[in-house]
Amino acid sequence: MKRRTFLTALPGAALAAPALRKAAAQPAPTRTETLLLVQEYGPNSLDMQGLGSSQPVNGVSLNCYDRLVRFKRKALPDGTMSFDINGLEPELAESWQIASDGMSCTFKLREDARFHSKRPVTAKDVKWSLDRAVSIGGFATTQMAAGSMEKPEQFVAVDDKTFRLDFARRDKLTMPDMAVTIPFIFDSETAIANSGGDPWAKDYLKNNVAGGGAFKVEAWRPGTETIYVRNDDWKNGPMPTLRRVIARDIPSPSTRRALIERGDADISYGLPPKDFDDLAKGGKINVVGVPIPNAIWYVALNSANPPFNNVKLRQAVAWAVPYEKIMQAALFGRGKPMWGGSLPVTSIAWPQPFPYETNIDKAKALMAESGVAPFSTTLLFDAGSGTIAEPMAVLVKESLAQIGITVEISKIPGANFRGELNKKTAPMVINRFGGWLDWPDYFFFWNYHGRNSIFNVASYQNPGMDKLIDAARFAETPADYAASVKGFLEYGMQEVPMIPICQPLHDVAMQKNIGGYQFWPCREPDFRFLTKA
Amino acid sequence: MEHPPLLDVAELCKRFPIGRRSWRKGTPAPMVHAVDDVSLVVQRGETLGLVGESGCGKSTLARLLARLSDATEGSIRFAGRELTELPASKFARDPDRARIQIVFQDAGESINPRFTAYDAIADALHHLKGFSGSALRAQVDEAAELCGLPLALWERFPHQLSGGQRARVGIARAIALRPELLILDEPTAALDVSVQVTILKLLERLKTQLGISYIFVSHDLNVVRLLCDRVVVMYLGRIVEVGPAQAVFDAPLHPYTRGLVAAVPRLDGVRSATPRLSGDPRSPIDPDPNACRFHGRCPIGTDRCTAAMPALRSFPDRREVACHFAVEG
Amino acid sequence: MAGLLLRLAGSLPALAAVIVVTFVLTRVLPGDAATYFAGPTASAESIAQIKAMLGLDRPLPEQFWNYIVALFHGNLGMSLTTGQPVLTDLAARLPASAELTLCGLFVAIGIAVPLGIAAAVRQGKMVDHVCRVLVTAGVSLPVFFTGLLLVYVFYFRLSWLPAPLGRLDAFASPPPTVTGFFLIDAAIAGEWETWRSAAAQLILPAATLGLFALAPIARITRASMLAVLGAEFIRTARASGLSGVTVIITYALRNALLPVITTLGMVFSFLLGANVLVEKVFAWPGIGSYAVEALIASDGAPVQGFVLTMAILYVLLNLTIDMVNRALDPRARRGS
Amino acid sequence: MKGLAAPLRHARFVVTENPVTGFALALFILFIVAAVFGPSLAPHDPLASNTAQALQPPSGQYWFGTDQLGRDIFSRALVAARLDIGIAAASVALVFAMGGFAGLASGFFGGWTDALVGRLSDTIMAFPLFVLAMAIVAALGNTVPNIVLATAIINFPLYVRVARAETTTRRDAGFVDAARVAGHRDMGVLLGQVMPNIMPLMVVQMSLTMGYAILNAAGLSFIGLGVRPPTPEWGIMVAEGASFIVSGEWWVALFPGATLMVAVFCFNLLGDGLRDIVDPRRRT
Amino acid sequence: MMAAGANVLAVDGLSVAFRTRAGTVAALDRVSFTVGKGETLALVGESGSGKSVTAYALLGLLDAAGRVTGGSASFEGDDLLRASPRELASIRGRRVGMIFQNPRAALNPIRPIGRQIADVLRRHAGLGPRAAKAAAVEKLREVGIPDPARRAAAYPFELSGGMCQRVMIAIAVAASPALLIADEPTTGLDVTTQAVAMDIMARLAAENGMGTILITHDLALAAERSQRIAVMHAGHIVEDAPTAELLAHPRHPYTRGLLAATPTAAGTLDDLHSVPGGLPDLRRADLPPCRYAERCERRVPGCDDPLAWRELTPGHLVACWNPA
Repeated sequence: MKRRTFLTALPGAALAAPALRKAAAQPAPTRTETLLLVQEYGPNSLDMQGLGSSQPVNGVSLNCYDRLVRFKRKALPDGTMSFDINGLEPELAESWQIASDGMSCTFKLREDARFHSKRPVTAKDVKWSLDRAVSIGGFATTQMAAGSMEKPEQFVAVDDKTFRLDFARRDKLTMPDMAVTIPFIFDSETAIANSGGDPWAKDYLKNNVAGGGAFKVEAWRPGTETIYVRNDDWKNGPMPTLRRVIARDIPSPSTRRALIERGDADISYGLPPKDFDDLAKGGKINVVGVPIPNAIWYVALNSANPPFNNVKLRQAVAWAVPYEKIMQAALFGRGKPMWGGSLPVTSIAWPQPFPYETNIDKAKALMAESGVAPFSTTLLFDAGSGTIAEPMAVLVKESLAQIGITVEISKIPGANFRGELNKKTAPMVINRFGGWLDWPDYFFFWNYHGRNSIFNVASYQNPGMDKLIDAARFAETPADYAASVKGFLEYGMQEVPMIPICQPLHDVAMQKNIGGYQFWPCREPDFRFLTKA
Repeated sequence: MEHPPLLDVAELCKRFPIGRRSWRKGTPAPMVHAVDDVSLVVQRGETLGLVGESGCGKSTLARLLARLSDATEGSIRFAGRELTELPASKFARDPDRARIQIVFQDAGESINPRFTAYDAIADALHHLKGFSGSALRAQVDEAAELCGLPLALWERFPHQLSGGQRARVGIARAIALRPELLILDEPTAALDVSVQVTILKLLERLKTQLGISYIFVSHDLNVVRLLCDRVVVMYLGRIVEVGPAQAVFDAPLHPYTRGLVAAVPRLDGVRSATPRLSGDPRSPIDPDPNACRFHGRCPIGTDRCTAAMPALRSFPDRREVACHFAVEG
Repeated sequence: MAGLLLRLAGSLPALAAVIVVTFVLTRVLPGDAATYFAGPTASAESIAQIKAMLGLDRPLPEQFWNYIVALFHGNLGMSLTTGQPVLTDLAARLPASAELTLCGLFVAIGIAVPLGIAAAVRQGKMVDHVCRVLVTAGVSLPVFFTGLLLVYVFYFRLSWLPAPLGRLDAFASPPPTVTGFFLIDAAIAGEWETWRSAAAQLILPAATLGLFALAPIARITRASMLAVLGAEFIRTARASGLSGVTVIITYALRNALLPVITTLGMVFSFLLGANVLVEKVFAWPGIGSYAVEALIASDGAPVQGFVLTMAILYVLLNLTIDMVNRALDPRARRGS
Repeated sequence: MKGLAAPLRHARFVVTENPVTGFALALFILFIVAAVFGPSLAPHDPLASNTAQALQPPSGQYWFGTDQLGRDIFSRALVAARLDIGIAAASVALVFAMGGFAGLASGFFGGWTDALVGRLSDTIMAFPLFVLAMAIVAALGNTVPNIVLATAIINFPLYVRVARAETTTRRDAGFVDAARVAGHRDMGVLLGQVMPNIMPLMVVQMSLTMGYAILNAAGLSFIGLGVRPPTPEWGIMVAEGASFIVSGEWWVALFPGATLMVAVFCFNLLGDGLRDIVDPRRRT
Repeated sequence: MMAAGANVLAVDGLSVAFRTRAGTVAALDRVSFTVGKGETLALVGESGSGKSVTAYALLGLLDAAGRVTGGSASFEGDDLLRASPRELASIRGRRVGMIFQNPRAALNPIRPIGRQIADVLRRHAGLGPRAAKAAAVEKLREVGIPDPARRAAAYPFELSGGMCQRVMIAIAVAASPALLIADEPTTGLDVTTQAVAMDIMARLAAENGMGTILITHDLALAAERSQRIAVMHAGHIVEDAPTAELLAHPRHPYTRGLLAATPTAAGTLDDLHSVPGGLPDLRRADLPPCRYAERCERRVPGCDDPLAWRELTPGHLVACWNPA
């Protein structure tokens, strides 16, 4: 039995790679047309809408599928290409028009858009894909809902090339949400034909790409590598110069560093900050660090339970955190400081520094004021982010000892971490949050709102704050919006259920001959723009 | 008129299974018949010799009689008491344990390497007789003196003792308990001749001095003859001949005994004219119950020997022989 | 043959126990796979949905029963980390682990057996002491540390060997699958470039494993050679004037090999365990790293599948050793 | 008195005859001193961070250099001896008690006791041992007692095997029979006669498995299932330092790794030497 | 009795020392004897007397701690003690055969017995594999193994002890050596088997005119099977005489003691006497010239003089200053 399953199972896993390889009629991609990318781990599925898809699946969505629209690209001060959350440009849609009542948007599809199967892209495919996103459950549905896309009835295929999106409500997030990696367009006929009766063809799409993006998946060996080849018929943007991309999963960060440093890999993702710092200083490698929009490293204090339900105590902790040391020893400068700000709030920019810095005397004084006697507590962090969180935790522990708080550090394996957060009992947690849609109200909604999402790690409850957040989300005028934002920012700074440390940089290291780096909210590499000289 | 015997063994059998029971047909596992239908008596004050070649079952029998293992069938009556009813594991704490003792073949190996000579002798006394302190010391002292063990050796470990000294420790350990029956399993096999004599003389002296009965197991006929009153000759688990030692060796009646005696080298260099026993014993595994075990090696065997197992027959001079063709000689 | 079947039957209880223990262990693993895979923004309903999909909402005995039933259908469940059926993953990754482990074992045997023989033949001499220290040092090296060090020295500093990218360098493609062993498959296909790449990638991890396996093999070889060289039949062979080579190889070594082979079995299963760490360091796409990732992610099915695979391997391994022993030792063949 | 003198003389002979063993013994004493007095001998506070002095190469002030947080690696490696050797010693003691007795009983009584212990051993052996240890620690939580337990469990079959083999060869020894006729019952024979005789070999076994236990605990830490930070522990220190090897701060991983290696090396050599003392012919 | 001058082996002044942890053991001291063509010399002594060491020293089989410190052993024109390892290897098995006690352990347990004999034949008789195989079967027949062709494929564990000893004999005499050394060939065998094995050895020795050194602790066996007996005690040969002469007129006190201690087919326990005392510690630096002196009842002041071997009657040598 062993032998038989062995023989039948293997070709499936390799996705008939050898056959493809042999069949290549064109001259094989040269080394300069081939990109070698090393990352910690690769996709666990090819379907970003599917349940339980991992972070790298976003990359498959980005490169192998198209959306109707994409974010406008804009250069950061240092020249790095990032995106404009407020601007969209065509991808599959060649144009779109918001209705005069502001409650729908009509998209015109490109005439020449084709799927990998050579089928033309139709509005029916678009509807099927978006219906799927709001119906399939899990992260995809949640993300669609964040843009107020909740029901299939909102998606209308007007004719073959015309598609209409009906808004559920006026939500500034709806249009930007069309550009993230969830609402991508499937070749619905291919998907249904292979679905085996499942209305959303989950199994088939998990293992196969049925789209029309700039790249196809040539081979996918989960846990080992993913190989992409260019779709030479792609029409929805400038033709990529890379013809082949090999994305290797290399769990060891030092190996990834070695590979990039020695020129064996073209791009390396996910190195420890120390390595990015070294490589940046070394000068032989390009390191691009983009401050991750709407993201923060923070220490959350459980405000629902003693002892941290005491504001003075929380403030004392905020004054005791060794910000500079953490920045130096844990982050090696790869972040923007979130301390040393001031009250009252004058800007609605987010993230912005909180009005604290390291001052043990102040901390001691506040500790005394709080009336809390010296105590012991536990500080949790995700083992998966241990490279940064662990030194951070050790430094926090050391510092808090000075004001009479004994901290025990608990390193929680990734799988347990969310479970621990869900319990809402952890007294202190080091965590990082990043929101795709870059608005402060979006951040505060997830992290401070009284509906107590998993990300409200501090279990912070404040009806006043909730009101301000809700007001900001659906604010009609910029002035109302700014007032609400300033309001909840001030709450956050005074009450400090979470103490921000820094806004992390999203770092990528690449060889000097690699160009065209593009930063997206999903933070996965976009091979369509990358170039290799 | 004979006294009631000290030990009366009847139809004793010991069979070991080898390998596993076959799970195909439910056939029973093959059995080694180590001791087969052995009956013998030992009178008080008597020394009974047990001779035979390796694998004949004499050591197994010795262990059965010493109550170190349980018989498959048969009875062992010791001083009128049936011992087979009590499993060997229970017998360890029985009051009669002290009355039946054994001296092992390899004296060096039979002393716990972590025990001194004193410990080795005292252990049994302490356990079975409950002696301790100075009383224990006195008892050990007495036993050691009886066996000619000087005080200087008491604190030595077995590997620091010579072969003869170890043998003395082994004997002292057994006789310290004042047993009535002492089983001697090849007590001198590992010793040089020059030492062997002293041990044999020691055993002879102890026997008369303490009134012990011996069962003396040996393959050395010359030694058996020196010490034993009567002798039992075994072949492949069965007794083939019994009789007074001198008579059996001088005029063996069973063809096996004849061959055995003839094969013993003699100091006078005279070689016996009796033909050699060639070949090897048969397998002890599930032997044919209707054939003489010696058949095939026997110089005088006939078809009759494969048809009927010869039983022990009585001959004059309290002799018994298990051979169809044995005649008074 | 019947004997082999009997042995196979004899290992069934252990296999059953392994299944039960693994099941229990994976169920008491803290952490909630459903929460983990529901994604960061999941609502309570979507978590419950995933729980139901994974069957985690059922009572334990029922889960166990379902697991057993699936097992008998050859279904080991789905891996949540790779998103593939566990069986597919294992089938794809087992050859990688096996190739690495076997290479490590061959490296170790190639060094340890001659070393052990030399140490035994020249007992108490220089080579004996060198053997002892070397071998003890080998087993004292934590494999994860050795691996890192070797990579640092031979790849990063000296660049004698290629980057630890897994089984092949980035630009080579795997050969057509026949056995799953790249060295063999590449040779069959005649793709020597691929073969060279696979071999180069194997050197460091195989050396790491080999270094670790050196000690037990060399020790047992030495001890068993010493025992055999002291045996009386060797004295007979010498007294018969047989040549030194005949005495040491034909007479001594063949006898000494019996315990060595038994030890090899233990070492092999030991190495399969050490693989877990080595694969992690060398990005080796084997079942060891697969299991570790799954264990950290509370992903039960791959862990169960991995352990079961290893247990079956272990049983088969012991069977093989039995057979080899039978072939070498007439006593095992004809006795009992 | 006399009983002790001979082994001591023998021991002295082995140590002087074999300089390697003498060397191992000296190392062993060093490690024991580190384990007992480590915290008071450490030149720096092993827990105190000093980010200004982070990642300093070895120097007169920091013999082994400093780590990412500027902690003194020498002090940390020194203090870690207590924890690492402690975990190893505790697990070895535990498995010695469990496995030793199980093997003793199984070898002595045979029959179903043997079958039961054998099956248990088989089951454990059928697991890839390190993964089993990982699973146990992951399931029960990464605390020191659980690491000890896991390490003990995976060593169980080894101890059973040794104890069983030694017992089987002694079960039919003359002195066991002698003890029986001296009135000892099975348990008495087992504990009073057989056990003391297999003790020396078991002690050797303990010394040899100490090294393996240290490696195992360090391996668990390396994977991230070990003791909690910032407690100094060799495996964690290597894991922390691993990412610095490639960037040139080799000392962060090298020194703890080397310390770990030397400790294991020392226990292994010592085990070898002890075996020479216990039984010169059985050196394997 | 054989004609003088037809010696196969003449050992003269053989001394052997062992280096041990506790000091140097003077295991053999000036051992001298001769073995004539076709003659059987019995080396008799108790354990520790140096009989086996003598044999091993002659064939260069001493373990690493042992060293020949003096003497010569002239064997058919070669000095065994000075031969190179290469020469020795070509002498062993071809010109000198050796038989050991405990025959089953002395045979390779995992090699068919026929192959083991064939190995010797291929090495020494220059036979090819096939011829050696056939010759091995023939050798098995010669030592009286029934059905030799089938038994050639058997392994030692499938044969009885007696059979194994016959195989040993076949190996030892395979190359028709001039000298056979039998080291306690019957120890561990049953008397009946022992007699058969000794018969075979005697027959083969007679057929080939082979000299034999029979090493045994059993005086009776020596009495029955040898022409000469050399009695050893603590590394010395104390008495060397034709067998009948030695048994009838033992002159050395130790020989007499040994005889007095040996049980016979007649007589009682009272007739037997043990030899007093034990072997001296051969590691001692102050060993007396006569190593029996300290346990000797016939000790005289002259015993402190250097030991000398005296020929009391022709062919009867004794190392004693006060022989009986």
